Amino acid sequence: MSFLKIDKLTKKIGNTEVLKGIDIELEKGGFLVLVGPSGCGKSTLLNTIAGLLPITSGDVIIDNQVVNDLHPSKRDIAMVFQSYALYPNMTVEENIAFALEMRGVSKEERKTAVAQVAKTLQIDHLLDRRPSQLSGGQRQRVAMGRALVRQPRVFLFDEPLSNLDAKLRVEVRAEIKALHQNTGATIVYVTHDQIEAMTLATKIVVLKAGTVQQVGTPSEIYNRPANLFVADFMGSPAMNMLEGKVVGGSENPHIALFNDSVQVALPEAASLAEGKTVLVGLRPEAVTDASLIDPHAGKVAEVKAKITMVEPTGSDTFVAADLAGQAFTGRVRAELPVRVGEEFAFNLNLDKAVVFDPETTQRIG
Amino acid sequence: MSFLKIDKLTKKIGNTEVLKGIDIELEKGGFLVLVGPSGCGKSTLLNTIAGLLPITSGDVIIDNQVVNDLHPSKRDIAMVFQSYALYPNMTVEENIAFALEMRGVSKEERKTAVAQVAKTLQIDHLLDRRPSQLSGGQRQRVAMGRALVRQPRVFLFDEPLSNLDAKLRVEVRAEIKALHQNTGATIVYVTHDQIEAMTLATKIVVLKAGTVQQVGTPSEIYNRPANLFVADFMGSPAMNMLEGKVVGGSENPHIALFNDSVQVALPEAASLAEGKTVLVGLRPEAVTDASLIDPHAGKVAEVKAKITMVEPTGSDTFVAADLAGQAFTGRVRAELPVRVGEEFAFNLNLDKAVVFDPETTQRIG
Amino acid sequence: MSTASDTVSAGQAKGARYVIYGALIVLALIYLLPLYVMLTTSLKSLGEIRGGDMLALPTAPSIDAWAKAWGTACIGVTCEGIKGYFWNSIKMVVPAVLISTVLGALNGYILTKWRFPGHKLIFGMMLFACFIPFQAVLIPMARMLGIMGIANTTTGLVFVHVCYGLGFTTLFFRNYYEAFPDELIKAAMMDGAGFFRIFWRILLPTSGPIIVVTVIYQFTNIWNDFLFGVSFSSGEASPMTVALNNLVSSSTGVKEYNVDMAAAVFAALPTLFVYVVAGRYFVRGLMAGAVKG
Amino acid sequence: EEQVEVLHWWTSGGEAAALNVLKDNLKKEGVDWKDMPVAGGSGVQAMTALRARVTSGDPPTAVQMLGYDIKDWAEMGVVGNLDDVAKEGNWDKVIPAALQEFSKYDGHWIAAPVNVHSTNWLWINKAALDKAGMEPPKSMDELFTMLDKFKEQGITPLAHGGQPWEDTTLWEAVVLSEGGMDFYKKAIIDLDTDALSGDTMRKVFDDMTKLRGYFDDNFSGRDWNLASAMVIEGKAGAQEMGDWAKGEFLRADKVPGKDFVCIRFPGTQGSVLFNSDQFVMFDVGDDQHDAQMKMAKAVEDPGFQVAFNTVKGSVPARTDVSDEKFDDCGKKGMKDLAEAAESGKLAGSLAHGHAQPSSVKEAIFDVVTQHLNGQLTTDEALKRLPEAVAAAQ
Amino acid sequence: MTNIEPAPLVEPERPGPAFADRVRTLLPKMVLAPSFAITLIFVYGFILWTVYLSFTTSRILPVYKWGGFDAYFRLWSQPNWYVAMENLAIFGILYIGFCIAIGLFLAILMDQRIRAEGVLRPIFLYPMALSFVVTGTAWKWFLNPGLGLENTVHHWGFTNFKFDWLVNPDMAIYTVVIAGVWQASGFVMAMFLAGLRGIDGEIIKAAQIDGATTVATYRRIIIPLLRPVFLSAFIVLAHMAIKSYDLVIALTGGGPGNATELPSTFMYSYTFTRSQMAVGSASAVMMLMGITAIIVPYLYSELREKR
Ligand SMILES: Nc1ncnc2c1ncn2[C@@H]1O[C@H](COP(=O)(O)OP(=O)(O)OP(=O)(O)O)[C@@H](O)[C@H]1O
Ligand SMILES: Nc1ncnc2c1ncn2[C@@H]1O[C@H](COP(=O)(O)OP(=O)(O)OP(=O)(O)O)[C@@H](O)[C@H]1O
Ligand SMILES: [Mg+2]
Ligand SMILES: [Mg+2]
Repeated sequence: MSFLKIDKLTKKIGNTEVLKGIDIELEKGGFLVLVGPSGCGKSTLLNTIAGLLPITSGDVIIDNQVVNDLHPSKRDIAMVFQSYALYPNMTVEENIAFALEMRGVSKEERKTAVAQVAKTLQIDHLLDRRPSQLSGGQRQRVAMGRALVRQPRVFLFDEPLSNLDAKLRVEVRAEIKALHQNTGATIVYVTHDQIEAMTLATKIVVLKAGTVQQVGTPSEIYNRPANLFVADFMGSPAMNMLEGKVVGGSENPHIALFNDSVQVALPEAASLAEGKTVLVGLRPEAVTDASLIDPHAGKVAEVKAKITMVEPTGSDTFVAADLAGQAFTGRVRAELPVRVGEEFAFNLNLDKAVVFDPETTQRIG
Repeated sequence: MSFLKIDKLTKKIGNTEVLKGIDIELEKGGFLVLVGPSGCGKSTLLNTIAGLLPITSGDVIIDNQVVNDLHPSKRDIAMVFQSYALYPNMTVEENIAFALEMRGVSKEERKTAVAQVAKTLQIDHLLDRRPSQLSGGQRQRVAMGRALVRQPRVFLFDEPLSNLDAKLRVEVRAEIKALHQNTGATIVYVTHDQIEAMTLATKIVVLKAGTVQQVGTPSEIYNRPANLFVADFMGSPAMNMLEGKVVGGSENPHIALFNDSVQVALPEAASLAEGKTVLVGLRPEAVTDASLIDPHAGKVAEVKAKITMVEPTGSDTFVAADLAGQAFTGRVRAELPVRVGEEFAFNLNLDKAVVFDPETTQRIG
Repeated sequence: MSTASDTVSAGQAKGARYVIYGALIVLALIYLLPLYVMLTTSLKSLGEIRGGDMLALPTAPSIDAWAKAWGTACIGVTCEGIKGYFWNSIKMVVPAVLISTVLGALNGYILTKWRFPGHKLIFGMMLFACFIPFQAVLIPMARMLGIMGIANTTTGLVFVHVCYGLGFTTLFFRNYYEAFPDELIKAAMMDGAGFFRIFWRILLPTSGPIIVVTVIYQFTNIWNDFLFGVSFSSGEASPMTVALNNLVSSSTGVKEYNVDMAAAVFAALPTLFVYVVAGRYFVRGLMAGAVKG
Repeated sequence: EEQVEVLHWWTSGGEAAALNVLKDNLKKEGVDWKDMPVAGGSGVQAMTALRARVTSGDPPTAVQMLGYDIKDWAEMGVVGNLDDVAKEGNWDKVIPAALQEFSKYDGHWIAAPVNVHSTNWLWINKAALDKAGMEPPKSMDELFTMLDKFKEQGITPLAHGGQPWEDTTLWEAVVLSEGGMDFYKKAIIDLDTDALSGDTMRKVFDDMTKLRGYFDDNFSGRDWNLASAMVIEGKAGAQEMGDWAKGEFLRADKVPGKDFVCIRFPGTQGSVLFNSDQFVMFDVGDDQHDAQMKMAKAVEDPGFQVAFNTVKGSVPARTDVSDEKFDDCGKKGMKDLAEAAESGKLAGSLAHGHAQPSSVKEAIFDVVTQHLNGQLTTDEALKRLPEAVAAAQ
Repeated sequence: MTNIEPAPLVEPERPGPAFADRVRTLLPKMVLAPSFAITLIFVYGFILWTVYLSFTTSRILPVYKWGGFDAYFRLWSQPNWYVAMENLAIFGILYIGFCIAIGLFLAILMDQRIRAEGVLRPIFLYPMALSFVVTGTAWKWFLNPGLGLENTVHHWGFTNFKFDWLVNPDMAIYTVVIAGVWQASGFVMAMFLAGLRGIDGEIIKAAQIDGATTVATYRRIIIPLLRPVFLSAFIVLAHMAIKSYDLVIALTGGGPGNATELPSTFMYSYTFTRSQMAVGSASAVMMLMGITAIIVPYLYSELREKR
């Protein structure tokens, strides 16, 4: 049974509907990641869960209790803000202890609780400093400590890593993951970083303009995006979208790519009219060289295409190519000597192909 | 012959030496990327090249002309700032035309020039807006337009993409790359994003605390980092550093990893004392599963290790493991069913191993 | 399930808001009292003023006092009201505010964007000038004005106000420009703009809020100044405040309170106007840096 | 085009009207009048403005001034010389010696006196007096009796404006009443320490305390003309004030002897404390000298003297002016002045700067005012008075 | 990519800074110079001049005859000076205290998303716009027992009501405080309002989630965050308190007696009406020293912290 339930939630700010009927459920101990482009309403949703913004209609239910009218402080929720929102006038210790103090916890108990949390987060040597004397990563940990010390029912994180540099981000991400695994906390987490979403979540919700696009596990979202928006939004470089046509009549119905030089099977349980144009999605890592193609892949096609751009990242090389008027990007082994203008034989892992209806933008099958 | 030459450049701000004798050369049409941790002096170096900061000693030479004392506007250099530094009170068109106006270019000519640049950058429909009405990516393009319109001898970019979100970053990166390829411009570019550095540069300079750590092509920097700092700094997740020992006497001198269960060849032209401890660097993508190992690799070792953490990113899965007290991270195929606690057989591509002396931190051989 | 006491009930929130509005309205009325007294008194007849309740509304409001204050009240041997002095003040305030604002803006610009060793000391010294009691500089200032040949002229008054307004205007602009990104200056420099062009084309157009604060501050201070006005001007060239003083504190004769009050309201009109119209920008401008003051 | 610039604080309607006579007279002679009024606090602001003008090297042509201020300014060497005009107009003869004391410096005429005020007057509401069934009081005791009777009538017995100079105007009248002219001279002109702290002075301060009991509660800071208005309207019984108060009564269409009574302050008949407004001529350039002389001459013109002083309530500065245009109080004033000058019972008023330089004057103001306001006890005041005077010298 | 080319035969040319460039570097200083010169002469020159004057025997006009410390001895033997200083202490503390308290209170109320903010703001601000030459008379009436508040309340029927501070030597200084607070508290409100608007909204949200009540949020988080505004307000008010002159003159003229004398009125009267210019200058020097003691540490810390 779900621990956090958001039921037909709508939120108007002024005259614009920022959230348009959101339905989400999260089991106890789950890690829900909200992703979506800037301005889609992620922070607004988090704020309504926390009670910082009143909701227009619908319900927020925590542990079977409708909390719509409950004051934020009474919801037993902790929140970590993008800017960390540390109290600049207090030391780290006071920052962490503040919530306990407001709840009337005695001084000694506070001290013990803070000490324990600080130890977990390895910030015990910083307790006397003020936020301004901390580095970005340290601030982030203090903000987390402030949430942790309360042992709340639900944690909310609003893009906690976006202010950190790449190296630190990897570290802190691992810390958050460990926190979740060790404490079994229920977490709602906002980010627009795909890697963060994929590595942390047990469940991902993709939002766009105040509506839910897809709810699913990271692998569902990544491998079976519900629509073109989700497909395009998750993954960098983005999923290739190849135009195909349904051909083959009733004997051999399939999707023809690149003038039928590649044949993709029709999705199961889908009946598509002959001649219909569809979009076939293939991630760059499914468009690769012979040595990297999944040996267990059921259906692999080889196409030769002219390379238009090469982007070596060190660990891999992204290769953009053009075939039959369609541009796509593949990911090939970094060691391969690829050059712009050459022909290259791409191996396509067609097992991974997903098919979309360009009219409805929905996935087919 | 070098087009831009920085010769024994030092720069003191107050009493601290921010740049400590920088020597860099860049040929005409080259794309130099400066990387380094925050505060290492990247922006300072860029500013001295632009003439925005006076230099303490040394020379900046552009096209055989010492420009040390030349006013910024006379150096024929354009700069794109991290914050874009668009003039908030001017429209996009005025922003782009400003430099031309200052140079006394007539109104019609300005209009033509701006129109052309705007078209290239696909911002022609935005010309009447003010910067505050633009999205991040659009601002970035305007900033670039402002630099482009002048057709300067050298472009300087100071972390131009760091304010953009992941999706947009990929796009604009490609645009900058195209700009470089199409115009043959000479570019100096600051970033702390590894991917950006790797994909854009013809030459990378790694800075640390005002000194140059390594100068080289992207692949040199990535594959043959000059020292531990460079090795650790470039690449995410970072290069694994495995502790090894020089063993085998004079008959079979090699480096023993994981209690000699893996043997790494001594670097050429290096004579190492028997028993010396060294660090063997292996990038995560060289620590992988059997299906992904480079079939052309000369020397591959297999080790079994217990998985301590799994991070699926969708396109790959990073697996942290522990063997003989040494932690390392491998990158395996996303489809593989790996679980924390299990044993996994990692394939190590030892061709890719680089060896460092832990005392000097320099690469050996 | 939630208990009633746990919720922020709509009723409670509303109650709190009533209290807030109530407190604000009561305070606003208190703050308005002096203005109210001035206005109502100016509309009353002398008899009503002497006999009655200060706070009562006028029984038969009349604007005779206003007409008299503006056009026919005697100040010294001339009986032409305060209208001439009103323009005197305008003639003094406008240039003084303009010059001190422009200089302050330039100083702030230099002290933040063209720093040189010792800029802090110079700024500190200019700032300290804000705190000097004006009575202490009257005599030497008179001498200097005499030497410069602008004693007893509007030019002289403008000069004096510029001198002692510089500290404040510099402070306001410095704090504002402090937060202005250096990159913009650098970008403009690379684009080939010089010192003045950067100021004129880049900084000034974005200085709206702080210009408002500075102009309001300077305008009120200069308009309301009495000490410099009475010392460095004379007769029919006097600013409004001096004329008002001559009207209000004349030593003998029946005190025409309604005329005095009407004149006082006239004297207050421009500053009131400025505050009411630009009040919103005032807070915004303060936010933009002047608060650090 | 000749022009005089005149700094003065006669800004109220009546005074300005009187000055207009002078302005018009000068106009006839082809001299323009540039007005520089600075109202307030009996010339405090005006003196500040004057300092600024003089230091800037651009003094006004003529400045309204009182008593010792004239000497102080003369000492600075910034005033002009009127000897020629004075000789022509025979000023040495027609202007009383007591005034010449201030109009001349180092034997040269520097100022043209406009008027002579005397300060030891008491103004009584006739109706209240009649109701009390009394003759005007002749001594302090009678004064207190009268005030007691007023109190019974339910009016404010003594109207008073609580500004330092008003307090001291009252105080100096009491000094003169209690000690006579000799004591006044000893204490206030010679600043004799014994006189300033002796028994007579104690009596003076006791009287002040007593008088204060007859004020209403709101006297503090009140302008003198508002106090006069109280007497005029019958809200108060009497007021001690200089002869300029008469102007207020006249302007309210009150008739001397019928609606109000003017007497010398009880116990001071025969003595006169005077002050005199004078136009001090400053050392201006030669190009303005001629206009300046014309103005000096115009000030001493008998016609102007009558016109001005009948309005102002004071008496002419020249002794050779007929009193026929003056009312009863004016006539009495002129007579008293002449007598006092004769008998040597004419002395400068302290409160109006004709007895001491402003530093001493203000020092005495401090003590008198603080005592009247209850900040000092009589004992303290007696101790403080000589100290303050000494410190100010 | 590197083409192999012969090394350049000519040394790169090294132009010295051109004349135009030198002008360019000097230009900012040249523009600042007039302002700085004005400050030097008309502020610091005059301060020195005042200091010098305090060591002379000047009375009605400046004279340059050396008088030693005589003026200072006279100054410190004036009971008035002590009254002035005591009054400044009372006035200063109450004025600053109440202005800040009321200003902050108003700002907090105004910050509760008040609908009528646009109407209320100028009401609280307008007193700052009016000179006491203008409002002095109204205030004098208002506080005068015979005409003002007391009288009005009597009219309402409460004949026992007494409010005679203006004419009561012990209380008069407090009326000066009232009028002063009325004038300046709106300005302080604007400063605090600006400060409040500048606080990061997320911090307040964080406090709410941490369970802080509205009162606790203000007491523990917001008000401590306004510390710089407090400091600015203090400095602005302190200098206004020290400079206050119009206020006293318009309201009480320093009376009753000398009960509301302040150093500024003291200085003015000794310099201009009592013809003791040296003593007046000495008091000005003392005032300047007082101001220096407050301002210089502030300036020092302000300018050192920031770059
Ligand atoms: N106070 C407000 N008034 C009006 N519109 C608002 C307000 N707050 C938010 N919005 C609008 O609501 C929408 C959702 O905003 P929200 O902050 O939730 O976006 P977000 O998904 O968190 O974006 P980001 O990734 O940039 O943080 C935006 O379009 C925004 O413009
Ligand atoms: N005006 C200054 N005064 C003193 N130190 C300065 C100044 N400007 C820069 N520094 C110091 O110089 C060093 C280099 O700064 P710089 O801005 O060049 O770093 P960076 O490499 O660009 O860092 P980032 O990646 O954060 O932009 C830093 O340690 C910084 O503290
Ligand atoms: Mg957000
Ligand atoms: Mg930088």
